[in-house]
Amino acid sequence: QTGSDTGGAKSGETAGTPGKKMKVGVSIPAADHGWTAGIKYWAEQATKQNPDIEWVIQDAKEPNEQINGLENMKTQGVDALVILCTESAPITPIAEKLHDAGILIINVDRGFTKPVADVFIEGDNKAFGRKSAEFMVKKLGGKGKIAILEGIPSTVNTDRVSAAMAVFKANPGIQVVAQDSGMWNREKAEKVMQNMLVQNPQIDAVWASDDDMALGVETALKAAGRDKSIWILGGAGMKDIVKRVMDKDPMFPSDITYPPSMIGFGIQTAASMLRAGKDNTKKYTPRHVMIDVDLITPENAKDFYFPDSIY
Amino acid sequence: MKRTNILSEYGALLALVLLFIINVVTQGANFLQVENLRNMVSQNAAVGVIAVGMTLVIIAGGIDLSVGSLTALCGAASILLVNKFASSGMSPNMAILLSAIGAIAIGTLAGVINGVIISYGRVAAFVVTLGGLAGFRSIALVLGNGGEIRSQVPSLQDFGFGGLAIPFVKDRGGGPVLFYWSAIVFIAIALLAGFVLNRTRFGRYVIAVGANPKAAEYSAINIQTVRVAVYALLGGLVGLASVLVGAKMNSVGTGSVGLYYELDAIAAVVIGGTSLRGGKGRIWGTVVGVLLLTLISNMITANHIDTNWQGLVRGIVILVAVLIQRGRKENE
Amino acid sequence: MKRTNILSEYGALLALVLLFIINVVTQGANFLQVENLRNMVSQNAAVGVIAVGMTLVIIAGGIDLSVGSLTALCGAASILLVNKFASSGMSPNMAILLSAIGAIAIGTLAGVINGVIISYGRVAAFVVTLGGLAGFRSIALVLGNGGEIRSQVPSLQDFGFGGLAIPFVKDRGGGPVLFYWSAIVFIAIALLAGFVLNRTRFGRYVIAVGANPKAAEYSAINIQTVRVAVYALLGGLVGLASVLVGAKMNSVGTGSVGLYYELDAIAAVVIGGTSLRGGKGRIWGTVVGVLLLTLISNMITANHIDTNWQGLVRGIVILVAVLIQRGRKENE
Amino acid sequence: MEFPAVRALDGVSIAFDEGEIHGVIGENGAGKSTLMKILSGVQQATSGTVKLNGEPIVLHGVKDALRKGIAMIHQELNLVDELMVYENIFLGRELTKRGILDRNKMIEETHTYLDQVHATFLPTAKVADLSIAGKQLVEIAKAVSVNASILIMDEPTAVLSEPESQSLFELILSLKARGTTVLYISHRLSEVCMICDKVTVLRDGVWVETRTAKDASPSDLARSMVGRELQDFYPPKVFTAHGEPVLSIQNVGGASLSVRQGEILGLAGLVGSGRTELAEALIGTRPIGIGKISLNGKEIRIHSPKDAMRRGIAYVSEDRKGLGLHLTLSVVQNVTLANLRAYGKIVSNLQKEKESALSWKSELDVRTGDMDAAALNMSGGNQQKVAIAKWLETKPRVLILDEPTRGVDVGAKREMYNLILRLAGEGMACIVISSELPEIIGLCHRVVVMREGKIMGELTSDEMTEEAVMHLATGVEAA
Ligand SMILES: Nc1ncnc2c1ncn2[C@@H]1O[C@H](COP(=O)(O)OP(=O)(O)OP(=O)(O)O)[C@@H](O)[C@H]1O
Ligand SMILES: Nc1ncnc2c1ncn2[C@@H]1O[C@H](COP(=O)(O)OP(=O)(O)OP(=O)(O)O)[C@@H](O)[C@H]1O
Ligand SMILES: [Mg+2]
Ligand SMILES: [Mg+2]
Repeated sequence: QTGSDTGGAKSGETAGTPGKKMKVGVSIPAADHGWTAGIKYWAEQATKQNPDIEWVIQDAKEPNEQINGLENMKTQGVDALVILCTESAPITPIAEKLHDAGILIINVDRGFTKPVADVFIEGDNKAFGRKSAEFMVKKLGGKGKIAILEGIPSTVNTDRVSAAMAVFKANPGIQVVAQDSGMWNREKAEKVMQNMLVQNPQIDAVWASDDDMALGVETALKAAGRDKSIWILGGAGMKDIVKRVMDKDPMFPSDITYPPSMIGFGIQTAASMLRAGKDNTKKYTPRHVMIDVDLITPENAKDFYFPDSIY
Repeated sequence: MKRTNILSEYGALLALVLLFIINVVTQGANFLQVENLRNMVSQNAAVGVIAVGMTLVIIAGGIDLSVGSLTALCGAASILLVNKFASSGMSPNMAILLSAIGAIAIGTLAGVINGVIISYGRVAAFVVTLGGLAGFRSIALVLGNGGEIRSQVPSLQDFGFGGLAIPFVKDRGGGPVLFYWSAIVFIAIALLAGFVLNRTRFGRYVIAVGANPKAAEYSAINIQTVRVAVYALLGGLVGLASVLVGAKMNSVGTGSVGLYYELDAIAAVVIGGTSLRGGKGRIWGTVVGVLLLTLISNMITANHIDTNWQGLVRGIVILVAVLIQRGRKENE
Repeated sequence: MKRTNILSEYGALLALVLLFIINVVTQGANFLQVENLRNMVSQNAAVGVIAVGMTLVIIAGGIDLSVGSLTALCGAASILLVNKFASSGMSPNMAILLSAIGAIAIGTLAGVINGVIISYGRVAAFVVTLGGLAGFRSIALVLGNGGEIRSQVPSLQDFGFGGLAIPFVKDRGGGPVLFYWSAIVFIAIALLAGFVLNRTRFGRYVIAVGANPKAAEYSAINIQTVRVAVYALLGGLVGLASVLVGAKMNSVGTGSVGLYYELDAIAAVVIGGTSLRGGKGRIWGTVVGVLLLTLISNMITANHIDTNWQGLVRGIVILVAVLIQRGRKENE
Repeated sequence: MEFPAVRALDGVSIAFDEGEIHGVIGENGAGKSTLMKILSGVQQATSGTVKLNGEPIVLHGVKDALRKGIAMIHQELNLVDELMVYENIFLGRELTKRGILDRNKMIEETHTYLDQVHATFLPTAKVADLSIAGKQLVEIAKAVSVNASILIMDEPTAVLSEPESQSLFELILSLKARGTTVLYISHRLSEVCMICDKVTVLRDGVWVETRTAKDASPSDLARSMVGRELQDFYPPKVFTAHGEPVLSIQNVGGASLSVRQGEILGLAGLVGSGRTELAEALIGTRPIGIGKISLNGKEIRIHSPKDAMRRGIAYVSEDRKGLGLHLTLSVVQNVTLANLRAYGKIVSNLQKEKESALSWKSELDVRTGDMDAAALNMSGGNQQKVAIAKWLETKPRVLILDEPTRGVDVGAKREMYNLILRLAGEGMACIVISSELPEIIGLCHRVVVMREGKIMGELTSDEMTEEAVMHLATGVEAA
């Protein structure tokens, strides 16, 4: 019986009623590499800016842990949830149930496999792969030897890599001489690159698909004294890399944005929708917002440079 | 020199009760919602089922680090199977049933492989299953080529979130609160395993092999067979667990599902008072261990503990839980 | 019933040689480059240093799952310290030295804590250090606020990639090929540990405690002290390793550094022929184990093995490496 | 039968007749256990055949041997400490009802088996809580419960005291009456003469002779064992005791006693009479409660064997396998372990270790090929010698020997007695815990008898008779 009572008091329907402090859950993947750490950082920033709401931030190493966290948040009586999936499909069913239970669902970056989110703020990993690859092909003038560093085997990685490979395949001049996983980890990337370097006398560029790995690659190049002849394309807009692009560092001619700050936008959206009463705001809030991935160039770099961010 | 007192016997239970009380105090009504208590039992049902099997393996003097990866492998297989069966015009329920059997079979097979290499190959269980940890995950990734495998059978998810309605209780949405099948399976498996361990000949052999293989051998027990059997059993349970996970997620992320299950399962077993030296242990303790782990996560969410600090809290609570049981010399 | 043959003694070495030959065949000249061989030794120097310490802990009948997280913690601390010292106008080298000492001290302290809880608290090492695995990482995350801690002392990285020039050898860039300090530290530590284990009284006690704690106690050995000592030693080595990592990266990602080190280290130890039952083991074997693991990754990169398949390859090679050594009953 | 470096058995052929009690004797390392392990399927012979009722048979493992009706009580205990007595006795052949263990029936039957061996503990007692002797009784009960047609006993009485031994003999005779063939290994030659029909003597793995036991005297057997004349068994007592008590204890667990320099004090009692517990209290592995321990008049507190050793108190445990030795360590390492500091504060001088180990080898006549081989490859008796050497290494002022000659052959026993006497002569105080009365009486200057942890009385050398000791130990007039 207790269940339904307290439930009534906090249920989604009565959300927005003045005086009653609202509760929002933020569910994100655990910070096991730079980008996810950035997610956490921006989540904290954004929640701090909305003190009128009670925030619950929960990270998860794997889907089951995330599902459990979401279930717990429901019993905590949250009015809305901002979810960045560890994996899309596994989280979809629970998200659907929570949505049915009247909780406002904001889905960030990795989309559910069913349209169960009230607002979906999508990051486009395929575009990430495609655009970065296209830039690399262009910069190499359609021909050259490249090395590829993949991330932790996962949907995100698969989307990025396969999209990029498609582009490279379409350009016969481009020759992939080495490909291995750097686990989105600087240290691992450095080791892998070290091996690639001794195994390949000729490499023109490295497609690193993530800025953590890009830095690892750089370390390896420097150590092997080949930092002059090889340039790197990372990804996700880590502040250090953006700075290097801004400073016209030949090693980092460009970078691809995949801003972890998108979680902040999701959080802000949830906050403002709840304040105005979600059922009203739903009418004019777009259900699907696509966050474009941009090519960072020395010209536009300053717009993407946040020195005080941890990422 | 032995000192077996109530604490060393029921310390884990005490820890659970304490944590429960703490939660009641800090969360109040929220925590006592039937729905929340239901979640306590069901949330780690999969890990629970695995932990029960792990208990037998550990009592027999072994260990298995491959269960997490095997969950992903069996899970991937079960989803592929259920899709295949369904697309071949089989009734959804039939397809689910058969795919479940398939997953369990694959798990058992993997367990047998582990067991054979360990007992006949005479290789330390830790390494063999460490190989499995890497290998099984890899096969799963290949099956799902690095990504997730989605079920085309919607009713699979209905099973995942289906169960028996708890009488007189409604959830926030006003719907019935279901006691999930996963929880029921977990409880059933635990009871069964407890029975096997304490009431059957096989259970007795498991203890003997773990406690003193030589004595067991001199007593005409075929220790090899017993060893293989426990790993096979665990493998089968992992297969079962993978079905529970897959149903709940209506899919399997081959790179992510089952990560760290091995650590959670082993932690639950040891928290429950089963000695890693083998030769003694209790199933109910493992169940308590699983519930304890679930309770910790629940508490962390409820009390807005900063994600950075969560690991510390988790670590300390686990430590305290086992420290309460200190005094059992054999842990030395 | 013991059967100690050449294989069980030098199986690991054999496996290493075999894998080496395979690489020579598949990669040819590339593989035999001095630079590449140099990398073999230095790439896992940090894990190597840890594995050497782990060998002692395992011989003493223990195990430590917290080393990976502890690496992150010590690393984070060392970077914070080096920045602090440097900003306080200390000479870079001095700052680096002091921060290294600080990291080692912290590691040792953590090791002592593990050891005390395990030996005096009489809690299974597996759980205690599982707590550490969660706890230390968490503290590291708090220090780095979940992200990366960067060194403001450029010369730190110079140290990370400094070393002794190997005579008569130039790399592709035409520069000298340096034998990195990290590799030198690794080798030095291994030799030292080998000496301690086989020639010193402490080493003998470590073996005795691992082989039969009770008999050791009855032989007037203070087993508690020995236990604490090995964990402290390992902790200190983890601190040292964290400095090597930090120097190479010139930063420490508190969430990512040291992930899975515990598994790599333990795998190396067991591949090297040290029994997880405790009471016997060899340092040189562990070194071989570490090199074997490095060789595997090198091979995987060289032969463009698909990411998804890598785990399987790794698992199988590890398994084969230990299967070669089978036949030692004590693994039962 | 060959082991690396050792030829344990060499062309031995023996015939065992149905329903006979056949003793097998020989020096430590003669190959008795190895032979029996072959007969019970534990080890496979490298050459030769085993015939059962004339049929040549091959034994694939213990299970097979049991099926063929051959059971064995091993020299070393092989019980599952974590399990209860009844569970151990039925291990491998549990009684079940519809697949479910029939606990009550097994306990019930266990009662009868335990009565046969006159054990005082319950079927539901945890084996870990039993004393060594108690465990031995369980082993015997277990072997009997199989009612095999051939029962092999490898030194079953080594850890038993008189009454248990007696009841064991009754048991053996009743088995014989049932037509069971019993192969009986023992170093207590008087027993052998008493209950065996035939005796086979082995020496260095070679068959020496098989003779009827009736017309043999212990000394005859001893002679053919060692291959030379042994003059009288117990060396003449020289009373070397002098001065004030070195060690004296006041009501430690209700027991008070003291021992003087150069004195050999016997500690007699039945199984479980608390002698080992008392000894363990003296080295700090058991709480001494309200008791007091004083060394040379000064009261001391001992918290660990290390304290005890520093104070010059050494204890050679009765539990050779569990507490006495590190079976996986080499003989050398075992000998020096307790006294390692003497070989270097930090770095240990391996050469010096080896030398002193070798000197002990010759001193105690340890029979083993390789001093660097693991101790577990040595025969039981030789292991015992190593365990003692390990403590003599520490040059203790007080030496406590718990069942010191357990499993030691006659020859070696004599040497050990001589050694103990010599050490006493050099001023060492010795406490000898023994369940072998002749040993107590033959060796000790004074004997203290215990029952249920309390001291029942004390006998001087000339008051010592088996009857007197038993009277105190059991509390009943020996009939
Ligand atoms: N596993 C083994 N490896 C190597 N040598 C062994 C092994 N087992 C026994 N031996 C050797 O075989 C010989 C016979 O041993 P066995 O145990 O049969 O002697 P025993 O007659 O039983 O002596 P005891 O009376 O002391 O028990 C001894 O020299 C012993 O060192
Ligand atoms: N009849 C018995 N058989 C076996 N163990 C017993 C018996 N009675 C008591 N015990 C156990 O043995 C303990 C005392 O045995 P202890 O070893 O100290 O006596 P002991 O005189 O040394 O006899 P033992 O010959 O067994 O060494 C008791 O605390 C109890 O646990
Ligand atoms: Mg013998
Ligand atoms: Mg005793």
